[in-house]
Parts: sequence; C-alpha cells; structure tokens
Amino acid sequence: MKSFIEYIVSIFKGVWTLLIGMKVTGKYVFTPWKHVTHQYPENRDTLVMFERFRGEVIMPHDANNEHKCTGCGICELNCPNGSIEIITKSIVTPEGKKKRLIDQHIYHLGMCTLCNLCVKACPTGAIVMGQNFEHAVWDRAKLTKVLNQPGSKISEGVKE
Amino acid sequence: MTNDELKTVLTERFPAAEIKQGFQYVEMIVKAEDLHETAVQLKQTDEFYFDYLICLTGIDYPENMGITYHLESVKHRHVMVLKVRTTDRVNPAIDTVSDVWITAKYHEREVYDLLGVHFNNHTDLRRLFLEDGWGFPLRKDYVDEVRIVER
Amino acid sequence: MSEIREVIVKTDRLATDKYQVNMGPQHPSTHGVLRLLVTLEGEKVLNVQPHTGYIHSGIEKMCEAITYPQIIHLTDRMDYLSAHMSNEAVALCVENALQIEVPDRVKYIRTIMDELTRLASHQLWWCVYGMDLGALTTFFYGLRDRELILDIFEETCGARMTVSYNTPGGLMFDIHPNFQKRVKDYIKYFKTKLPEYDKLLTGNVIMRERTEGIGYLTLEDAIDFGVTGPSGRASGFSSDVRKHQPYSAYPLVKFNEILDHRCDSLARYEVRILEMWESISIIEQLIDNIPEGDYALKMKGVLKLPEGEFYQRVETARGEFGVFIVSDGKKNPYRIKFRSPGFSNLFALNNMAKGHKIADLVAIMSTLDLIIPDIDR
Amino acid sequence: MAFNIYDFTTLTHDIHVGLAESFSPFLATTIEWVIVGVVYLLFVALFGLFLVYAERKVCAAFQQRLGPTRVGPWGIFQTIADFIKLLMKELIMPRKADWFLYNLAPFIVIIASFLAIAVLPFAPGLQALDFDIGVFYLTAVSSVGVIGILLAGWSSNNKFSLIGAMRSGAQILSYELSVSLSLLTMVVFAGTMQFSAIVEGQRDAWFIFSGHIPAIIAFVIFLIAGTAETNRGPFDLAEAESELVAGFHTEYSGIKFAMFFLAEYINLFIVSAVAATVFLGGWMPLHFGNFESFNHVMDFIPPVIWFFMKVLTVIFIIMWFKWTFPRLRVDQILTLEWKYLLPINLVNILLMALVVLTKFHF
Repeated sequence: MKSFIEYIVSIFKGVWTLLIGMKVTGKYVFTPWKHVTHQYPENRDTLVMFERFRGEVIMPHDANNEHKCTGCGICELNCPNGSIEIITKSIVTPEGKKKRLIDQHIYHLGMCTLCNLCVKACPTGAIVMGQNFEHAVWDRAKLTKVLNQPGSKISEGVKE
Repeated sequence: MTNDELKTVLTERFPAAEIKQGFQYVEMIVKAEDLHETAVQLKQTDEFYFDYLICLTGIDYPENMGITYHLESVKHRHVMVLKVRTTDRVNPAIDTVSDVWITAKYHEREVYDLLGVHFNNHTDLRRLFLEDGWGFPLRKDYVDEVRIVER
Repeated sequence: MSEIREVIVKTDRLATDKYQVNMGPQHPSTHGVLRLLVTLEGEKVLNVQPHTGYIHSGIEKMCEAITYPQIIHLTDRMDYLSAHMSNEAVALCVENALQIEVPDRVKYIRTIMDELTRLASHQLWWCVYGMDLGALTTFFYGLRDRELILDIFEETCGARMTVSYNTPGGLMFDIHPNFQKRVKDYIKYFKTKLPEYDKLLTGNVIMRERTEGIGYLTLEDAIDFGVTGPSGRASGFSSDVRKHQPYSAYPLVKFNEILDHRCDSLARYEVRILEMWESISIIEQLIDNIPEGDYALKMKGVLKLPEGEFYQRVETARGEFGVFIVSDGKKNPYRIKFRSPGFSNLFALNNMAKGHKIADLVAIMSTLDLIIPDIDR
Repeated sequence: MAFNIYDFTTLTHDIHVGLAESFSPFLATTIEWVIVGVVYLLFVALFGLFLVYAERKVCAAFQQRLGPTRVGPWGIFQTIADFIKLLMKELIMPRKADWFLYNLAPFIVIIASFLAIAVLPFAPGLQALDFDIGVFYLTAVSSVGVIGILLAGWSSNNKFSLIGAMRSGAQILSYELSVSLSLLTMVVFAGTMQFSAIVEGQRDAWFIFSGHIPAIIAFVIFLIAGTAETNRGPFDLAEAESELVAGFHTEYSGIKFAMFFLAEYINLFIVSAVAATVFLGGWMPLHFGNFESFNHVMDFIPPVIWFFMKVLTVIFIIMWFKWTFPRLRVDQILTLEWKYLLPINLVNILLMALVVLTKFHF
C-alpha cells in the first residue's frame, strides 16, 4: 500500500515539475515581442560596434593624405603570425641626408589573429584597430592589403 | 608538508636520487631504471601519498630526453616534481608509470606521439594526435620544410 | 531434433552480436571533432575509445618559435571558452619567473574577468547540456545570457571570445569606463535568470531520471584519472586551484569550493549550477572595490625569462590548467607544455559510460564539458 | 450547387448527383475518387507546409527568437522555398542499401498518414470515409507507418538508422496500446465507433466536459501517447539528433526526406485532429447548457473554423511539450508506457464504465 501511495505521489510530483518547466517557456511564448534576435543585415545602418572592437588593422590617413608610419618595423617584429610586412625605401632628403621611409605597409588579413600586439607596440600610433568586420571576399588575394594609401606621406612632426 | 620538510624526507628516503629545491617545487631527478620503483613508493607511502599526477611533460634537452612529472598529494596538499632522463636520443625508452597513475597512460601516449619516447610495459602505446609515419615534431631536430615557415 | 538445434544455433547467433559505431568526428554531440569508437551491444555501451587529433594544431610547437607576449594569443585558441584564464596562466607564469608583482588593480580586474569567463562558460555548458538531453530551448536561453557577458568582453577587451586581454605584467587595456556599471547590471539581470535555469531543467523529472546515478566516477578514479574542475569536484575531489594555490585576487575574496559526493551526472550538473552562484558572489565582492592604479607594469620591449623551469596552475571553467615553461634564457621558451583539463577528463569517459545506454554516453560526455581544441592543442 | 459553410452535406450531395447524371456510374465514382484524392493531397501538402512554418515560428517564440523572416513577409514562403529546395536536391543512396526497401519506406510512411486522414470529419459532410468502425480503422492504419520507419532504418545499412528504427519500433508498438485504450475509454462513453456519431454525441457538451474525470485522464494520456506515436519531442528518440544524428532517416535526402518530414507533421495533425474530435467535440461549437444567446453566437462561427481552432490548440500544446522537455531514454520511455500509462489507462476504462453505468455524467 505504501509503495502504491508513493507511486501515485511520484506521478503527481513528476507532472508538477513538468508544469513548472512549461510555465517558464510559456512565459516567453506569449511575449514574442520580447525577442532577443538582432536582425543583422537590416540593422546595418544603426549597428555601432564597440570602440575597442578589433576588426582589422588600419592606418588612418588625415585630410592631406598623411599617415604617421615611419616604417620602423616594430609591428612586423611583434606580429606572431607574420601577417605584417614592411617594405621601406631609401630617399635622399633635400639636405642631402639619406633617409629610410615606408614604401608599403603590407597587411595579410587572412593570417591575422587580431591580437592587438602590433597596435600596442607601435611607437607613433600609426596603426589602429578598425571596426569593420565584413571581410568576406571572393578572392583570397584581396585579403592582402596595403595599408598606406598610394601617394601618402608621413605627416610632419612625427618623431623618428 | 612544506617544501623544506618534503625535501628532507625525500632525501632520507631516496638517497640515490638527486634532490634540489626548484623555482617553486622540490625537484627530484631519478635514474631511468629507478623510475617505476620510485613512482610506486611516492604514491603508496603514507607520508608522501602523491596520488594525483598533475602533468607529464616530455622535454627534448640538448643532450638527453627528459620526462617531468608534476605530482600532488590530495591528502597532504604538497606538490613535487619528479624528473627522469635518458641519454639515448635515437630510441629513448623509459618505464611507464601508467600502472601507478592511470592518467599517465594518455599523457605518455602524447609524449610518445610528439617526442618519440618509448614507454616500456605500456599496454596501449599508439600515437594520439598524429598519423602513423609522421615525425616527432617536438624534437629539436625535427624538420618539416612544407609546414614550418621560418622567419 | 536436429531441426530444433539448428533453430537454436541460429537465434543464438542473432542474440549476441557486438558492433562498433563511430561517433564523430562529425557527430552533433561531440562538440567539435572528437571521434569516439563505441562498442555496443544493442543499446548498451561496452567500450568507448576516444580518438583525438582531428584539430591538433601544434600550439606547443608554435610557441617555441614566438615570444612570451605572443604566446598569450595562442592560448585563446585552445580552450576558447576559458580564454581569459588560459591567458592569465601564461601571464602569471612569466610574471612569477621574472619575480614581478602586478598592481592590485590588475589582480582585481583579472579575477573579475576570470569569473565572468567562468559564468559564460558554464552558461554555454548548461545550454549545450540541455540540448544533448534533447531540450533544445535551453540552448537559446543560455546563449541569450552569455551574449551579454560577451558584450562586456567586447567593450573592454575588444573581442568576444579570443580576448587576449592579459599581457605579461598587466592588461592590454584599462577597463572601459562602462565596465563596472555593465557588470553590476548584468549580475542583477542574471540573478533573475539563474533560478529559471533550475525551473526549466534542474527540477525537471525527465532530466533527473536521465542523470541520477548515471556516469558514476568514484573519488579514487577521479584522482587517478586527474579529473579536475567541476567534474572532479562532483566526485569529491577537492581540486580547486583557486583555493589551494590562490592567485590574483582569489586570496582576498570569500567563496566556497563546491564539493559533491554523489559522483554522478546530476552531481556534476549541480556543481556547475552552484559554481555560477559562487562566481556571482565573487564578482559582487570585487566589482565595487577595484583599486585605482596602473593597469599594466612597464615591461621591457623584449622579455627574456631566466633559465629554469616554471609551472603555473590556474582554475579554468573545465578544471586545472597548467603552463609549464622550460626556459633557456632566450626570448622564446625552450619547451612549453599546456596541461589542459579536457585532456585528462576525456579519458575517464570509458570508465563512466561503460554499461550505460548510448543516450547516457552523450549525457555523460556532456557533463565532462569537453572542448576539443583544449584536448588536441 | 448549394454552398453552405455550416453544412457541406448538400454540397457533396449535389456534386455526386451532378456527376451521376452526366456519366456512367463507374466513371462517376472514379471521378469522385480522383477529386477527393486531389483535394486531400493538396490539403495535406499545404497544411503540412503550414505546420512546418507554424512549428518554426512557435519554436522561435519559445526561444525568444524571430524564426524565418526573409522569404516573403514574416517569412511565410520559407517552407515553400525549403520544399522547392528539397525537390531539386540530389537523391543519394548508400551503396550497400537495399534498393527496393530503401525506396519503398518513405511511401509506406506517407501512405499510412493519408489512410488515417480519410476518416476525420472536418465539418458536417466533409469527411471522405464515414463508417461505423472509424476509431478502430484509425488506430489500425496509423500503426502501419511504423513499418515504413523500420524498413527505412534497416534498409539504409547504417547503424545509427538501425538503432533509431529499433527504438521507434519499440516505442510506437508500446504507445499504440495507450492510444487505443484511451480512445476505447471514449468509445465506451460515446457508445459508438463512428466519428460522425461521436461528434454528433457532443452537441450539448464536449466529451471532455461531460465525461469529467475519466475523460480528462484519457485526454492527458492520449496527448502523451499521441506525442510519442508521432515521434516528437520529448519522445523523439527515433531521430534523437544529439545521439543518432537523424535516426532512421539519416541516409535519406531530397524528396524522400521531405516525405518523412511531411509525414511527421501530418501525423501530428492526425493526432491533434483525433484528440479534437473525440475529446473536444470536433467541429461542434462550444455550447453551455441553457445559455441560448451564448450558444447562438458560438453557432455563428462555422464548424470548419471550430475544428481547425481546436486542432491548432492541441498542436500548440504538443509543440509546447517538444520545446520544453528533455528527451527520455529508451528504457524510460517503455517504463513510462508499461508502468504508468497502461495501468492508469486500464483503471480509467473501468472508471469510465462505472460512470456510464451509473449515468454519473452530464
């Protein structure tokens, strides 16, 4: 008899726990406007990434097409994956001094793990992390980028 | 037991072994032939009772192959490092401790896989991660011109 | 007579037939690319043999070629759910070897981040566990709450999962001005959601039937196999590194090590649920008291560790994570070994799943909370 | 042709008379068959698609998501797009599969669902087959589907499929008992097996109200067993995704997979429709004793709408089960049936017999 009562009680207890679970999900199903989905491509205009978000390495240029990169190569040294290559060129200044300048700051986005070490190491703050995260391209070669724009030069006042 | 006490007791117990205070833990270097016996004693003696093998690392030193065991006693909460070395770098072989700590069975398989150290009496010594016929990548003389790009 | 015997022989042959099934590497419940070679008799599991290496990436070998600050970003990729703890392990190991003491602010922030990571990891575990049991809705509730933690990470660290927030000697950035407020808001929010987890799954009679007494792992076996973390603690194995070898700000906070002696799947489940409460309490103790100061020490451009061997243990969401650095005085390690909790935990699976049904195998594997890159490295 | 939304008897009768006048009796019957077949096919396909869409939206609401939004407004054409995709997919067959059985299985499964749908009364006069053993026929043909599932699992030569099929076999055979017994309880109460008569008997009060306690118990048992019979969560262990990848239909692709998929939803509809018909009064409007005005307002809603409202409510409850509960293990599912549902059911039939004998009902 005792086991029979236990049997009946176990049925009601089990059903009760199930009903509690259904109450939790029921609370959500009847408030469907409280959804948490972000509709990504639709909300592109209003989507603001956090300022520290690491999407890619970029080199900001100002209005005169000037950047701050001296071509020192510290970022290249600090990169764990070899995704940065610095190509420098030697020019002769009007004063007759020989000077090394950045020719191309090559950045392989496909190899980059976005660890922020290059940005942290850069002595002049020439490179920063950009917020763009839509990197899909059809051709892998497009992931190799030249960060300094053509014809750009180093801005005045950046100490070398 | 604190490190100092442990060191004293270990010195008494294993006179043949080389015992020193390492950076954090007491380190004991035993000969390869004494390893299994030492391991059994370390686990079963009540004052040590090292029942938890934290980590088993194979290291390719310049002259020899070494295995480092990090041991902890759950009962006494002391930690020590047991080391064993073999000078044979071509076909290194060391006794297994997998019958003492079961977890060593799989750590040893990993060491065998990556360093090519053979463990005597191991019941199931197969490669763990890599394919058969692959080299031993954690050895310092490992060359792989295709996959490793030097900078 | 002979006919009868023939029939008996035939049915006999039908009756006892073992067969092997490959679960994985592309199986929905192996959480990645683990392959289990399961020997079955009907639905009963006779033997489970894990085959690893499908996502072996040679991180230990790669680390031998790069410098210490660079190693940190590779540790993100091992146990991606406890990325911050793995980062911290390397940073602590290097700091210990160099014998430098980081500012208190760094310690506090690291600890808060640790616990947030643990919360996020346990939430993901919870939702995946529900899914492995067949309750698909838990998956979305868990992710919903985890997403907010990842937002906090993104705001402060710049990345959601592979945070790379630690550097030897401190942190990559200072915390974001919004950080404290956001964390407090989150804790307030999550305190209302965590009881819901209990209502939805913990109390559920089906879930209890599925887990009670399933996947028994004795204390001796847990220690022998080195099963640490919540899985080990559910067997009574007191293995919390935060308690036994405290690091960062853990000596300063009060918290309980959750121990359970029931040793089954339900115990492993409940230990994790209770650990979430503990994490909340740790965060609450620290979040208002973050001291002012530097967020990082000024370190040399090239870090060189003294010659020697250094070992650092931390507690990740899955168990004890160890970094063993053998240094020969150069700027990169001579040998680095990561003692990953998943590796040791995985191989106890055979011991636990033997004799249970195939559905239990999935449930047991899920309670171990395996992350495959953590195993393969 | 007199079209009346409240009663389709005249409409069907007019069609029959019209056909019989223009054609020979044999041809007329054939044309009627074809018309009925096409109508049912269309209904099943469209309602199946609607159910898939509804399931996705309901499930999304449970999980605080939005569900499909891209194809058409609110994603209403999503399932149609999915169906077109499935139609165009390559049919892959494992090399060592049993060719004949492998291709036969999906048809058996879907034919079984079609057979069962024939006896359901959608509205007065809107019923393909109305014969005196309707309930008996329904329980008989609805269990034919398990043969298809077993064949599918066995013939695809995949161990996961085989395990799934065996689980499904054990499960459906067991739960068939509970479904039949709970229906039997109501047959005892109604005193007939004919669906139209069962609905007619609920003109004053639905059976779940007039049969009070035993009817409610039977309803709950029918819901549980019906969920199990349709292989839906929490009893979806035949296709347990986290354990068996996709169970018995792991190896099926394209349109054959679509047939299994559709059959699952038709079965869901059938179970809900039977529950609605036997317990909730089918197409009968909600009537309360002597509230004449209220009853009159209820009568104003067409019977077809009543029927589908009830069916969709039951379907929603079954979906609620699926999106809340974890899955049972195979031994627990059998324990639930043999140790809980079956004894309760047997006692319940006795109780119902007592209720009927003592006329202790409304």
